[in-house]
Amino acid sequence: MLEIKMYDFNDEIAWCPGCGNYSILPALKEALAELELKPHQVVVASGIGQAAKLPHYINVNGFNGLHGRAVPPASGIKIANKDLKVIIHSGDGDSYGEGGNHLMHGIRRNVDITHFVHDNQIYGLTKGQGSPTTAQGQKTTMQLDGVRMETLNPLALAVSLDCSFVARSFSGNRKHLVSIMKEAMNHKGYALVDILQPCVIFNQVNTFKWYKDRVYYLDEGYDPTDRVAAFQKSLEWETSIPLGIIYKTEKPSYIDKISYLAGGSTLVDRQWQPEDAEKFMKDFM
Amino acid sequence: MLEIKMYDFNDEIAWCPGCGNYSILPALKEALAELELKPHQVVVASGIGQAAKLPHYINVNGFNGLHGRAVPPASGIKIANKDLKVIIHSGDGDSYGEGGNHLMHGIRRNVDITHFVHDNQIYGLTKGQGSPTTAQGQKTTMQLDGVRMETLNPLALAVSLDCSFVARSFSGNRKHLVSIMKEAMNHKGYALVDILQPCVIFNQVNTFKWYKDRVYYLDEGYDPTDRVAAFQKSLEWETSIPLGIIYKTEKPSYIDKISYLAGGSTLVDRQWQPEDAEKFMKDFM
Amino acid sequence: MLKYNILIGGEAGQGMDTLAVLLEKILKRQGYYVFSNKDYMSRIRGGHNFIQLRFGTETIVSHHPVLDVMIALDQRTIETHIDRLQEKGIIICDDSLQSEDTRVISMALKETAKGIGNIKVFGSIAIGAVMKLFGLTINQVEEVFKEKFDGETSMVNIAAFQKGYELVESYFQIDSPAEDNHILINSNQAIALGALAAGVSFYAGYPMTPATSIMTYLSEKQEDAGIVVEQVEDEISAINMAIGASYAGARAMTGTSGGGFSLMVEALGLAGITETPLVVANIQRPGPATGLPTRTEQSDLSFVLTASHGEIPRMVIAVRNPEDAFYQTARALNLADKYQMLVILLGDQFLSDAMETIEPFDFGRIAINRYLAGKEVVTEDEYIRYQLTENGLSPRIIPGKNEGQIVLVDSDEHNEYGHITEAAEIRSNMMEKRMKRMVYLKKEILEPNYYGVKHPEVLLLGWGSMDGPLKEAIELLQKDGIGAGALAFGDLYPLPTKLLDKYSSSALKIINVEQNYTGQLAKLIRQETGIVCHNSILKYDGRQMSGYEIYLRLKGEVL
Amino acid sequence: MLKYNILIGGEAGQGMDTLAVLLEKILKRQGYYVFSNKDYMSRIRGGHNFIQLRFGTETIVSHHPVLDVMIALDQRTIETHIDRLQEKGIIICDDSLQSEDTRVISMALKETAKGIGNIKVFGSIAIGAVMKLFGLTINQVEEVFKEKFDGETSMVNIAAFQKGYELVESYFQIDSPAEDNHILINSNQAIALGALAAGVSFYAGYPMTPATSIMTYLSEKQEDAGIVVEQVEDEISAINMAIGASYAGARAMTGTSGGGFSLMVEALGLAGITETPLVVANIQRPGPATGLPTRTEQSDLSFVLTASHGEIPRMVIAVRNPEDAFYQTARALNLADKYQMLVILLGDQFLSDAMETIEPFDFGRIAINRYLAGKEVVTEDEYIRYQLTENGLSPRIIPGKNEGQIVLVDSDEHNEYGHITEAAEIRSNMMEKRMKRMVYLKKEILEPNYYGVKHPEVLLLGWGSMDGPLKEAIELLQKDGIGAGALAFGDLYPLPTKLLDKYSSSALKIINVEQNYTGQLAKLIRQETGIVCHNSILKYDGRQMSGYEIYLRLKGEVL
Ligand SMILES: Cc1ncc(C[n+]2csc(CCOP(=O)(O)OP(=O)(O)O)c2C)c(N)n1
Ligand SMILES: Cc1ncc(C[n+]2csc(CCOP(=O)(O)OP(=O)(O)O)c2C)c(N)n1
Ligand code: SF4
Ligand code: SF4
Ligand SMILES: [Mg+2]
Ligand SMILES: [Mg+2]
Repeated sequence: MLEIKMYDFNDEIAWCPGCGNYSILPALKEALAELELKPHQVVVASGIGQAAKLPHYINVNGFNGLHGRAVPPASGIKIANKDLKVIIHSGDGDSYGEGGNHLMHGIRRNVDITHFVHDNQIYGLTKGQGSPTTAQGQKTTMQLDGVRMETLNPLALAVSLDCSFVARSFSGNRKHLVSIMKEAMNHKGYALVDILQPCVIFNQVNTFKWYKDRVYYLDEGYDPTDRVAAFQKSLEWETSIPLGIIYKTEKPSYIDKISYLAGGSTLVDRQWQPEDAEKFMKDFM
Repeated sequence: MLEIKMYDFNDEIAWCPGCGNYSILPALKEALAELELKPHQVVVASGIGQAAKLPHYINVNGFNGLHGRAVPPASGIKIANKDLKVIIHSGDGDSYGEGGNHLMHGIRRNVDITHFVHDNQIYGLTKGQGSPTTAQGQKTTMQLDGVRMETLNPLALAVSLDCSFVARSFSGNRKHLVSIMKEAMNHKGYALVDILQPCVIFNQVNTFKWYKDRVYYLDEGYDPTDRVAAFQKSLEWETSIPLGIIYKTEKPSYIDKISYLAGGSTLVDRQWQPEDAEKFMKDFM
Repeated sequence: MLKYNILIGGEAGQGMDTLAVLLEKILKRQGYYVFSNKDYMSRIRGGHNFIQLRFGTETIVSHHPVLDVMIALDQRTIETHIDRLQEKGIIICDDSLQSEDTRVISMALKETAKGIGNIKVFGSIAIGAVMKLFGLTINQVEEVFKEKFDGETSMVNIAAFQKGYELVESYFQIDSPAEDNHILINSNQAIALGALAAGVSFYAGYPMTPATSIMTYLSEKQEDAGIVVEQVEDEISAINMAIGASYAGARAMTGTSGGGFSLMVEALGLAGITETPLVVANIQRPGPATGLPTRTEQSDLSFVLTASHGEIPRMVIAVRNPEDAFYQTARALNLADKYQMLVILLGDQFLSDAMETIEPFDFGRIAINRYLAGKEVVTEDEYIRYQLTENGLSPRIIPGKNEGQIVLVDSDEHNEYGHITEAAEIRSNMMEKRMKRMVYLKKEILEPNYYGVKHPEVLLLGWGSMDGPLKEAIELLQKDGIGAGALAFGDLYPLPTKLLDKYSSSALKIINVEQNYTGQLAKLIRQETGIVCHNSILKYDGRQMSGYEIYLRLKGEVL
Repeated sequence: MLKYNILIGGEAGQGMDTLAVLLEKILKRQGYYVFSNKDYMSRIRGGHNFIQLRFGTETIVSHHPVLDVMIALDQRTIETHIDRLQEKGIIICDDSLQSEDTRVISMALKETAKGIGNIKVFGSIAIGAVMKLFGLTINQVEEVFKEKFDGETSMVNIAAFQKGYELVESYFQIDSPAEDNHILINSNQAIALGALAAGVSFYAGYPMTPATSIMTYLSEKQEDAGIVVEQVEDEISAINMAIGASYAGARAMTGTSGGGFSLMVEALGLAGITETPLVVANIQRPGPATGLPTRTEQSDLSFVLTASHGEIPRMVIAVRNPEDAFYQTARALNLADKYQMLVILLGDQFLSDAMETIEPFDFGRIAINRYLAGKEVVTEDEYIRYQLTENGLSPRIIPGKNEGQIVLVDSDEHNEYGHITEAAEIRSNMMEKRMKRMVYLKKEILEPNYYGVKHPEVLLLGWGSMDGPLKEAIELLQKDGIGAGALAFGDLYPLPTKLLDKYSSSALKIINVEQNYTGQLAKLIRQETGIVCHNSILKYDGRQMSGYEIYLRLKGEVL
């Protein structure tokens, strides 16, 4: 295990006091330290939002991109340099709303990246509008009479896409969070982890207590490899919310499917001279 | 039943001879005629692709928009004028690829529109690249060594989003197709119908025969209201492909949730004078 | 006339917004003219935010750097702004804060608040003190508090106010105002109200600072107005949904800031080729990319002039202040319908948060003109959506209303019926049909505002939110005896050139004053007229230039 | 020199493409210069498509309207093009087609093909006939057929060819060519090959005509070159993925056509603010919106000059022909790395399908310069991604290579370390840092090609694919004794102005020749230099002007 303070960064943190994000950040550091991943070996990619500010608060490589667009650059980074450990930290709005299409196809692409969603069921940074995971009917700063859209179930969605690793954790249980983070990062392929994260300012419904009262932990008895059972499990909510690995499946990752990449050097280290392309000119002779 | 020739339009059809699209067009006309929907009462919206040319071949209102963007205008049309019957005809690339985010959230919005996807498992118009539904490993004009992306299962996706009506039909069985089309159009809420449609030029794998050999029809015994069972059913493919209504659920549509719209006039017919807004000025007094 | 300038500063979450709303509303109700602007960070708690509030007995159109009073809710406020406090200014703060400055009136705000029964009301004590410093009456105070807070809360706050009022002596001089017959509003609210007045019945959008407040306001009113406001999954959906609704016959609109506008670019072309009326508001903030989300800039002008591949007719209008915002929004909606085309409204963060006292809007001046085809088109014949006509405009009907007639629109090039075509001649005809609007629009465009002397030697050129600051700068220059004038453009494309020709001919120096790096108005003017600006006053740090700042920079850098 | 012009026309799916590929390859291998272009509809079967193929013994840089030979695979081909057939021209078609025209050589193509054993080979009979008409040898014929088809298929086709060759008599005169030492290539292929030569190792894209062929070619080579080509879900993903790969250190690129480019607009700003090297190819087609998917236009210039909200440095280069496309692509990639910025390459459908015989590429002229920081940066200190330096460029390292050093980039405004900042001064510094590149780029830009007399009275201005046609037009004008010249721009932004200043000073008439409606180059030149074009030759029907057409229109409309 590496020293945790290796990941510390002294930038002022712009999250609100009491925000669930404060528990996710040290969990990540702990997980990285336990996995002995050094700062230069890790890239955290994010979009825009409160959660997406995380790359600024940890001493690893960071790519803080556009709102909703964390998955494509993360995929590009991993494809370019498969030796990097690529992680996404972003919000529910960023990941499931603006970025929905990239999530969907990112899962299908199965690049080996770990996607942590700080799911506060609200748009935090823009001051409290409904996000895809805000409960239908919940009143927000924009949806004054309640959200009309049906609530998105991100785990069910991921299972339907046969996402190779699908889990849920809670910012309120560091130990669980660290262990899920480690499992997710160790898993080969696209891993989606939805992290319940109270927003103390804009979501007065899904509070720490609300989550605390409802979450329970999946135990050994649960088989995360059965896709249909996983789908059924993913539908639980409202009164009892399962935490843990909902679904897991082993299959070749994107890079595994490209033999010369899997077996060879990274794209970044590829040796190539202009003259190496000369052979292709024969197509035009 | 209205006369079918009411829907005929004499524009030259630009589809290839033998294309599955030729069976879908008359099925739609038949379904509309049986539902006694007159041309001016119907709007067909589409994106861009071979399938998306359909609005040009039928005498109803048509909105042939941008690639991947059929769902938003269709939703806008229905919200503006709830008296119109709004239908989408578009391709698998258009609906599931470029348009994936709109499909996902369109389903959550549950506006009362019927979305027919001409699923030829390929990009037809742009000459044969892999689409989200092209089988993993299949060779295409772009993926010369086979598609690397995992195959999208649109029905599983829709079920995971609790889409209010999810069905599959086949261009090769007119009767089935007409009856599913009618049920889908009669259903209140977002209805997604994936229609298997052979592309005789660019998809040499999923041919008419390939489909014909595999499809079977869901019968009375199947209960489409059980979501988990529907999910399981949606996973069947490869050797046997179920046709029919996979999933169905009754719930308020988007417009139902807006009482003054559900109970009142359409937005298009709203009576309003500038002076009616004067009362809002008091907020600034 | 005396104008005073109050700054309220502290961390996000300390309630400055509420204090400012209370204070500016009371002042406004008492009959004063008010102008306030906001400077805030992209975070919800902590950091440093402030509001500047100017008031006086005549119209105020710009903020001002020199402060008379500062309400400091934290130490950082004092440190950050003390240099701007005038010699005889006053700082009001809690006695827990530290300062040696003699201008500080350190009060036991929090202790006193606790005594009153709620520590949260300490700000109201400060407001009470400020009102007293200016020797203002307590007229309207109760009313405003009661409107803002529920019963009990309002009572405690009023008590706190009174306490503050008692704790200090009056200090500044101010004329008594005329009676209040104004509204106090910012430009985003005015855009929203303009849209409501002009009959917008569908608005689709995605939250993005500083455009969100347009949507929030409309959303609040949706039931009351019988309209639908839809928050969608992304900006691409927003614009396409609005286009769909507009095609169907609703008056539809969307709005966003630069990043969202970038995502809407493809669909601008869709509105163009389908000839669907559409108004898109782009409330600018500093780019590129995410940039500075809560700050101001005017850097999307060059972009929106040609945004979208291919060529479409478009009109670009910048709003200049809340009054302009209201009437221009209504006008934009009518022009979009009249010419079946895209109209882009440009605002910016400064305007979106700047509150100004202005004349109440005259709703009688607004007309809702839809220009839909009347019954002459409703025949038994087929309807021809893109019929070629003299002026390029085809009679427009909406789908579903006329039995036997259908409306077909297409993003591909099409023939008169809306069917895909690849014929060269039809293509050329259709391009000409669409682009002809640019000629007709030349007759619609409004000349810029002009401030200054008849034959200016120094001519300032600006647009949008530079209007107020330019006006104030010209007044200051004139006091110095400089023969200056300023043109503040609202309509930008097509570019109105009459006043520009007129005033530029006498000017020895033409200077563009813009809140961007590349001098985008100057580029546009050069492209359209060949007139070259000799100097530029540009700013791109996310903070709006005030009239006074323009004046100082002009004298320092140019004159 | 004699040049001949052959048209092959028919329905989509009738195999014109294959015929053209065979014929042009044979001619090229025999040593002729070839220039062919495609005119096709956005459909897979049916409709009307054609290919025009010019050949001769000297360089050919434009297509030409007057036809010498037509191979008509259907009736519509004859009807559509017969007016363009020269008096002594020849039409070759199956005897099932109808025409009274004396120039028709009606042959039993299909019957004969059936006789040979496969009706599909009827086109090869036609090719044989055409070769004979020109008195060409059958040199290279077998080789080319064998490369194109598998064993047996090639034999039947060769037999068919021979049959056709026997069936007619030679008719036209043609010089014998020099030995073949050329390549035959279009500009999209050249862009792809340029990218390969310059070391692109990651390309992300989404299919869109006419850009798809760049990606298809790269995709074909991916294993051989050890690169990754990824077809993504949409264009937004394409550009963001490329930016991610570039940040990580791969040389990355993306390409699309106008509609896809519109979707990429937001991310252009991301490349700008993160200072990530990026080359984006926009292969233009007629807009707006879906427009005319398979046709040509140059209507995205104005758009790409300012695409994206806010302000970023950018370079815009139009490719002019396949040779230019190859070298400019490599140059664009190096410049993107050198200045850590965005370079936009503009192509168009005409170029993407026009095959031209050119000198083989000199791979020795290509260098791969990545400008990554060397070990001077690799210290034990923290790495400072956005270190402020004299020239605005910060030493760039890539993530993962140096223990103890991390690379942080941000789409928000940031400080030198890449951390979000809202500080006014840092913001201004960062804007200046980024925009400074525009000054340095002025030293990099290449002047336009110039064709014509030393002191032109008539100066034509064009860009990109107008290069060849302009060159040919100037030759024609000079034959008429008109003192004409033409500047064909490749680099467009920053705009090179030396030759423009030089030649425009003597010119009595300056005329922009563009494939768009609004005269986008003329606008840019006006904006940047104040030089005003007196006339315009514009075309926007989706069909490329040939040199001859420019010549005719100039004489008809302008001179
Ligand atoms: C294209 C674009 N649209 C909108 C925004 C404004 N925006 C920034 S963050 C955000 C929502 C963030 O919500 P979420 O991802 O849930 O993050 P949270 O703040 O809740 O952690 C929005 C709408 C933007 N930056 N860019
Ligand atoms: C923004 C944009 N990107 C790409 C394209 C090119 N394009 C047109 S249709 C199409 C794919 C169509 O596939 P699908 O939806 O499956 O329809 P099909 O032709 O198979 O019926 C693509 C990629 C486009 N028109 N616009
Ligand atoms: S607004 Fe909510 S999510 Fe954002 S930092 Fe504050 S508490 Fe956390
Ligand atoms: S390419 Fe395929 S899908 Fe398109 S029209 Fe032809 S057969 Fe049908
Ligand atoms: Mg959130
Ligand atoms: Mg398809």
